[in-house]
Amino acid sequence: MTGVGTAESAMTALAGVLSPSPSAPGSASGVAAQAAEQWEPLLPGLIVLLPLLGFVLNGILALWAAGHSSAAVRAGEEWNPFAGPSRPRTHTLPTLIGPGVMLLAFILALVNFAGMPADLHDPVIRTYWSWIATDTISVDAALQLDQLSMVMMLVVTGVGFLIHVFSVGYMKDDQGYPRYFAYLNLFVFFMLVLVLGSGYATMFVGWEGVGLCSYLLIGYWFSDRDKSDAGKKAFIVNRIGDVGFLLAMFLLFNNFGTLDFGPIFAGAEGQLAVGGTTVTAVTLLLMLGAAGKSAQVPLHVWLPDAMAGPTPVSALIHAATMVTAGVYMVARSSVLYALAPTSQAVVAGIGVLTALVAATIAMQQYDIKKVLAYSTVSQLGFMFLAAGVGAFTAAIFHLVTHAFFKALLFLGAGAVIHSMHHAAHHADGHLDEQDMRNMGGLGKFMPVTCVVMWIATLAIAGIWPFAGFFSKDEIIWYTAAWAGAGSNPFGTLYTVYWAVALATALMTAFYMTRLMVMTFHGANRTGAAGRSHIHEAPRVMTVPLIVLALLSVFGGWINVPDALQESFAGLFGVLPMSEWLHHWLEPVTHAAAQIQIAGFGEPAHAAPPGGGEVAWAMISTLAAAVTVAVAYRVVGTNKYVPAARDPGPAGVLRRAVYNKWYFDEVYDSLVVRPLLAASRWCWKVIDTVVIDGFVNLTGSFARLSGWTMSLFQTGQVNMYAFVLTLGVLCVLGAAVFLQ
Amino acid sequence: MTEIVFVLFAVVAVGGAIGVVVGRSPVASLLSMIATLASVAGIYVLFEAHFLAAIQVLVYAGAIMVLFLFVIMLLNLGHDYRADVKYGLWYLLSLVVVGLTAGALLQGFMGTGATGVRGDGAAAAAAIDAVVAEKGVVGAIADPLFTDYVVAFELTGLLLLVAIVAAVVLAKPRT
Amino acid sequence: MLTQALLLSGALFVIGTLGVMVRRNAIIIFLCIELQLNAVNLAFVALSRYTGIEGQLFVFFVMTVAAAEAAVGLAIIISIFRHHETVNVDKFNFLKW
Amino acid sequence: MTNLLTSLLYEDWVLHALIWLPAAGLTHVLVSSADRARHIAFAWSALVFVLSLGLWWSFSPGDGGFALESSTPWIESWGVSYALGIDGISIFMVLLTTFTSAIAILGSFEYIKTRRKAFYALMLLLQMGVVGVFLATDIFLFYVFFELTLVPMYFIVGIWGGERRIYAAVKFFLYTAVGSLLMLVAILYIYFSSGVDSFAYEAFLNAELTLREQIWLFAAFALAFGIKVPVFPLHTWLPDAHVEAPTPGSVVLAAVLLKMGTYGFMRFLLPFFPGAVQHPTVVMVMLILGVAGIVYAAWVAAVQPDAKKLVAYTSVAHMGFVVIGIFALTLNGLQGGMVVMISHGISTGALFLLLGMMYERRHTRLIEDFGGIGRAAPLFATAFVITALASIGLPGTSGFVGEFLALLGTFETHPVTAIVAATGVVFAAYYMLPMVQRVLFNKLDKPENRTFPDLSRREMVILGPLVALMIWIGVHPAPFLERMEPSVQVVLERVEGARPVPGTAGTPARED
Repeated sequence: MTGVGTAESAMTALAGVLSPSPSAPGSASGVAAQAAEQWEPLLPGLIVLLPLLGFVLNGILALWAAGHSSAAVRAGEEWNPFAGPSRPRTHTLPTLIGPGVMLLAFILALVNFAGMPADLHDPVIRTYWSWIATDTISVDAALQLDQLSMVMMLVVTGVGFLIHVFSVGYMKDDQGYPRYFAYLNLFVFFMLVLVLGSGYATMFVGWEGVGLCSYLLIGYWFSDRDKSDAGKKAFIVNRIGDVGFLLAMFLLFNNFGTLDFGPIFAGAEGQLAVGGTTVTAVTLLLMLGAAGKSAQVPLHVWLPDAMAGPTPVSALIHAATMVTAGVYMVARSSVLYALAPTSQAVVAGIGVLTALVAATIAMQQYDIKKVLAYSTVSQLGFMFLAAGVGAFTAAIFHLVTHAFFKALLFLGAGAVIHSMHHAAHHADGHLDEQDMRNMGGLGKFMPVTCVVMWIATLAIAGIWPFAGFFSKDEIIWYTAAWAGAGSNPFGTLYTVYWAVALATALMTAFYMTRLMVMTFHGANRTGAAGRSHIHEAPRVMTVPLIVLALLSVFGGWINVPDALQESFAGLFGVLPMSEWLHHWLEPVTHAAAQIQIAGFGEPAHAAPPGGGEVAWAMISTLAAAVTVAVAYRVVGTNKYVPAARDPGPAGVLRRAVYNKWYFDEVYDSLVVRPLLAASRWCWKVIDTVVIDGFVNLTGSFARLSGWTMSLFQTGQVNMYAFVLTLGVLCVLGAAVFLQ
Repeated sequence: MTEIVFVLFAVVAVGGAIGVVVGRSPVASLLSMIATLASVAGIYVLFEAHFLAAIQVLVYAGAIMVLFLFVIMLLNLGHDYRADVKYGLWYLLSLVVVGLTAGALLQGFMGTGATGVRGDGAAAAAAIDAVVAEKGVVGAIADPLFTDYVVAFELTGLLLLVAIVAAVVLAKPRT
Repeated sequence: MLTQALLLSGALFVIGTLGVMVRRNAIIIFLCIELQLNAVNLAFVALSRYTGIEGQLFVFFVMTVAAAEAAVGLAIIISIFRHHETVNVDKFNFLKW
Repeated sequence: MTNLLTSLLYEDWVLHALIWLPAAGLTHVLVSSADRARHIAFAWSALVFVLSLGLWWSFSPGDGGFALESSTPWIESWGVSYALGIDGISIFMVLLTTFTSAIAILGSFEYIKTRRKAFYALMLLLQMGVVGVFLATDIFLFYVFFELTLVPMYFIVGIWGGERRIYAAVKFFLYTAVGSLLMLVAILYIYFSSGVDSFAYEAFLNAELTLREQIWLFAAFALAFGIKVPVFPLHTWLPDAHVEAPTPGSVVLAAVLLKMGTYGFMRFLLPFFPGAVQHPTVVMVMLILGVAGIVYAAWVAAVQPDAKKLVAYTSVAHMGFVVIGIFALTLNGLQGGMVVMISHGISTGALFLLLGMMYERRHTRLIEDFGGIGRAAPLFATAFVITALASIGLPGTSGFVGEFLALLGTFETHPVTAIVAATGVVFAAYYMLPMVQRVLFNKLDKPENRTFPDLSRREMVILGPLVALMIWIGVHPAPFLERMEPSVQVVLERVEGARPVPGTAGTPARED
C-alpha cells in the first residue's frame, strides 16, 4: 500500500512535470509579470527530468551488469576495472541513453534559449508540487527560468553533452560503464536542479545532490583506497560549506519568511540595511557554502584530491560545472552581496587569495591533473574576485569561458592519460600515467590533442582573441574600476586585489605553458617499451575536443566590452555582439548594480593606474604572450627526468609549494587528528568511564548490598533464627518505643 | 483461687519451657515440653476454652509429642549434650537479643497491656459464655468453623492431606 | 489476668526463640518452634476473652498447621538422617547460596 | 477508499483491532509448531499493518484533537478506563510501528534459529505494547502499555542476544525502569494532589499545578522519556542494547521504542506542564542536552569499531535533532521533529536490517572485517548507500526534510543552538562515510568477503519498501506534514497558552 502511495506521488510529480501549473512569479511588478506570461518555455521540467530518466535506466543496467561482475568476483576472479567489457551489451544501451538524454536536454535548452525574449524582466516560474509546507514555511518544487539560469543550463547541458560523448571513448574498457553513466546523468540532473531551482531550498537540493554525485564519481573506482578516501574528503569538506548554506537559509527565512528568490530579492533592499549585520552574516554564510563547493581557501583542499575520479568527471564536475556552482550562487544572490560591502570585500579577498595560492602550487606540480586542478581553483578564485567586486556578469562570463577551455584542458589531459595508460601497460616497471615527468614530446604522437590544448592554454593565459582574454580581462579591469569608484570604503584593498590578480594571471600563463611543454614538447621520457603504444585518441574523443576548442576560441566574443569594441580587441568593430552577455544578464544583475552604484558611486572607467581599458587590455595580453614565450623557453631548456629517477624539488620554497603549502598537513594536525582524539576520548572516557561508570556503580552498589546480606545466609538454622529475631526486635522496638 | 492456679500453671509452663531449651537429651526436652503443653492447657481452661484445652492435651501433648518421641527413638538420638548447645559468644549474643526482645515485649505489654486491647472485655466474655451455654463447648467453636470459616477449614484439611502425603514420600526410604 | 497471660506468652516465646538459636539438635529446635507456637496460641486464647470466639478458632488452625508441620518436618529429619547420620543442623547447611 | 472503509465500520473497530490482533497472533504462535511460527507471526503482523493502513485514508486531521475516540471503564473506583484515540501525532507512530514490526519479523526469518515460538510471541507482544502506548488516551492505560513493552524487549535482548546479552538486557531494563517508576510517582502525584478523579488525558490536562510542581513533575516525566529517547547523557544503555540485540530487536528498538520517548515529550510533557516548558532554564537545559547529544554522539559514533554500535550512536544523534526541534517550541521545530522521528525509524531500521544481513553472512559486526563488499554484492551496496545517505540527511531523502525543519524551527527561537546543531550535518558525514567506505569500498582483500552473497529476494522485499519510503518522504513529504500539522499546532498552542485544547477547558499554569 505504501508502494501504491509512492507510485501515486511519483505519478503526480510526473504529471506535474509534463503539464506544469504556471504560477505568478513572486510578488514583483505586475507589468513585468505580463511580459513573462507572453513567453511559454518549452517543457522546462523535461530538461531536468531527462537526465534523471537516464540515471534510472542506466542505474538499472548498472545493477544488472554489476550482478554479473559480482558473480565473477564470487567465483574468485581478480577485479580489474580495465579488463574490458566482459559483456559488450552492457555498453550499448548506456552509450545510447547517457549522451542521448543529454543531447535531448541540450536541444530543449537551446529551443528555450532561442525562444526566450530578451526583455524578459521577471523569471518564469514553474511550480510542480509543494515540497515542504507547514503553516509558516512553504517550499515548492519549482523551477525558475531566467537569463542567468538559462546561461547555466546551456553550459551544463552543452558542455555536459560533449563530456558524455568523450566518456564513451574514455570509459570504453571499464566494467562499470553503465554505473558511470548513471552517476553522470544523476549529476547533470542535480546540477540542473541547482541552477534552475526557484529558491535557496530547491537550490540546496541540487547543491547537496551534486556533492553526492561528486562523491560517487571521485570514488568511482572505489576498490582503490586513495580514491574512495578522496571522495569522502570531498563530501565532508563540502558539507562544512553546506552548513554555512543551511544557516544562511535559516537567517533568510527568519527575515523574509520565505526561501524563494523572488520575494527575497525584491524585499531585500527594503528590509535589510546596507552593510547591516544580517545581510553581512547571510552573505558570509553563503560564501562559506560557496567556498566549500567551489574549493576556495581554506576549503579548497578537496578539489586536487578529487582528481582521483575518471578524467571526464574532473572535466565536467570539477572544472566546468559543479565547482562553479558557488559562483552561480553568489551571482544569483547579487542583490544580497551588493547590500553587504564587507562581505564583498571578503569574497573578493578569498577569491584573489585562492587564485594566488592555487597558482603558486600549480607551478610546482608534476601530476598533469593536479596542475589543472589547481588551475581550476585559481580560476575559480578569479570568478569570486569578480563576484566580490560586484562584476557579477564578469564572473558568469568567466564561468562560461572557463567551462569551455578548462573542460577542453581536462578532456585533453584525459586523452593524454588514456594514451599513457596503454603505454604504462607495456612499460617496464611502474609508470605513473599522470606524471608529466614521464611524458614529453607527446605532440608528435597526438597532434590533435596537442593543438586543441594549446588553444585552451592560450585561452586560459588570456591571449587575445581567445575566450579567456575577454573574461579575465574584464574581471581585472572591473576590480580596478571599483577600486577607483568614488566612495568605495575598500578602495585601497581593491587596488591590492587588482595587482595580485594581474600577477596571478601571468602565473597562469606560466604554469600552463609549463604543462604544455612538459607534456607535448621536448624529448619523450616514457621509455621505449611504452612509447610505441602512445597514440592519438579515437574520434569519439577528439570530436568533443575540437568542438570545445572552437568554443574556446570564439566563446569570448559574446561579451566584448564596449570600450574595446572599436579597438583591436573587437576586431575594430567587426564583432557584432558587443557586451551581449552583459545586456542579456541585465535583468538579473541590474538591481545589484544599482545598489552598488548608490553605495560606491560610478566605477572609475579610467581607473587602472596608467591608462584606460584599451591600454590595459593591450598590456595584459602582451604580458601574457611574453610570459608564454618565456615559459616556453625556460621550461623547454629544463632537463626533466622520468618520475622514477627524479628526487623531487629542492629548496625550502619549492618544497613548500610542491607540498601545496602544507594545507593538508596543517588540517590533519589541527583538525582531523584532534577531532579523532576528542571523539575517542569522549567514547573511552566520558561514555565508558564516567557515564557507564556511574551506571555500573549503582549496579555494583546493589550487588554489594545484596552480597553483604547474603553473608547471613549461612545455611545454619540458628543463624537464621538469630537474624529473624533481630529483625523482629527492630520492628518491635520501633513499634514499642517510637510510638 | 484462679490467680493461684494460674501462677502455678505459669511456673510449670516456664519451667517446662526452660527445660526444653536446656534439656540434656532430646527425651528430657520432650518430657519438659509435655509439661509445658499440659500447663498451657490448664491455663486454657482458666480462660474458659475447654475444647481447646482438650485438644491441646489430646492432640498436642498426646499425638504430636508421641510422634516426636517415636522419631527420637527411631533415630536413637543423643547423649551428646556438649555438642548440642552452642555455648560461648553465640550463647551470649543470643541471650542479649532474646533479652532485648523480652524487654520490648514486657514494655509493650506493661505499657498497653489489657488496656491496649480494643473491645469490651466483659461484654465479649459474656457473649462467649452465652454461646457456650447455648450450643455447648464444642458447638461454640464448631458453629463459626463450619459457617464463616468453612473455606479456611477445608483448606486446612487439604493442607493436612498434603502433609500426610509429603511425610510418607519423604520418610519412605529410597529403594 | 490478661496481662499476666500475655506476659507468660511472651516468656514462653522468648524461651522458645533462645532454644532455636542455641540448640543444634534439629528435633529440639523443632520442639522450641512448637513452644513458640504455643506461646502465640496462649495469647490468642487469652485475647479471645476480650475480642470474641475467633481467637480460639485461630488456635485451632494453628494447631492443625503445627501438626502438619510436625509431620513434614519430622519426615524431613528422618530423610536427612538417613543420608547424613546426624540431626545436627550445623552439619547440613547445604541450603544456602 | 474512504467509502469502502466506512462501509466496513472501519473506524469503530480499527484501534481495538490494532492492539488485540497481535495478542491473538501471539496465542496462535504459541499453539503452533516452531517451524511455522515465523510465517504465522508475519501473517498476523502483516494483517495488522494492512488494517492500520486504512488510517491513512480514514484519518482526517480536523482540529487536531483525538479522532476515533472510544472509552470503556476499566477500574472504575480509580477512574481508569480503557480509552483509545488517535491524532496527527500518533497516527504516524502507529503506522511506523505496524510497518516496522512486520518488516522486522520478515527480516528475522533466517536470523532467529532457536526458541522460535517464544521469539515471535514476544515480537507480537512488543508490537501490541507499542501500539497501545501510542493509542492510549488514558494515562494509566498508557503506563501499563509503556511498561509492557519493557518485558518482551528484555527477553528478546536477553535470550537471543550476543555475548554480553545479559548485561545489556539488565542495563536496558533497569535504566528504563528507573525513569518510568519516577514517572509513575509523578502520575500519581498529579492524580492525588490536583484532585482529578480520573486518569483520562483531558483530566490530566486540566490538573491545576503550580509552576514549582510543574517543574518537578516535568523533571520526572522528562527523565522517563529522556531515558527512552535517549537524551545525552542517559544514552549508554542504547549502544549496549543494540549491539547485543538480535536484528529484529534492534530494528524495533530503533524504529519505534525510542519514539515512545519523543512521543511522550509531545503528547504528555508539553501539554501537561506548559508552565515548566516555557521556563527559560528548563528549555535551555533540554536544548543543551539535545545539542550535546547531536555532537557528542556523532563524535563517539565516528570511532566505533563495531558497525552496529556506530549506528546505535547515530540514533542518539538523530534523536538529538528531535529533542531540539521539540523544545524550540516552534511549529517548524515540532513538525521537523516528527519527520525526523519517522525518517529515523525508517532509515535506521533499514540500517540495522542491513547490518543484520552482514552479520548473517559473515558472523561479525566489526567494520574492519569487511571491505570491498560493493564488488561482491552490488545490490546490497546500493541499498546500503541509499540508506546511509538518508540517514545523514541528504536532500531528496526523508532525513533532510526532518532535519531541515527541525533546525529551521530551532533557529527561529534559539539561533545559537541551531548553529551548533547544524554542525551535526558535517559530523553525520564524518561518522557515516568512513563506515560506508570501510565496509563497501576499498579493496576486496579478505577472501571470505568474496563470497558475500547479494540480497536474496526476501531481503529485497524487506528493503524495497523502506528505500521507497525514504525517497517518498524526501521528495513529497506534504501528505505527512499536512496530517500532523493541526495536532502539532494544538500542542504548541497549549504550551503558549493561547488556546485551550479542543474539547477541554485548558488551564494555563498557575504562578506561584
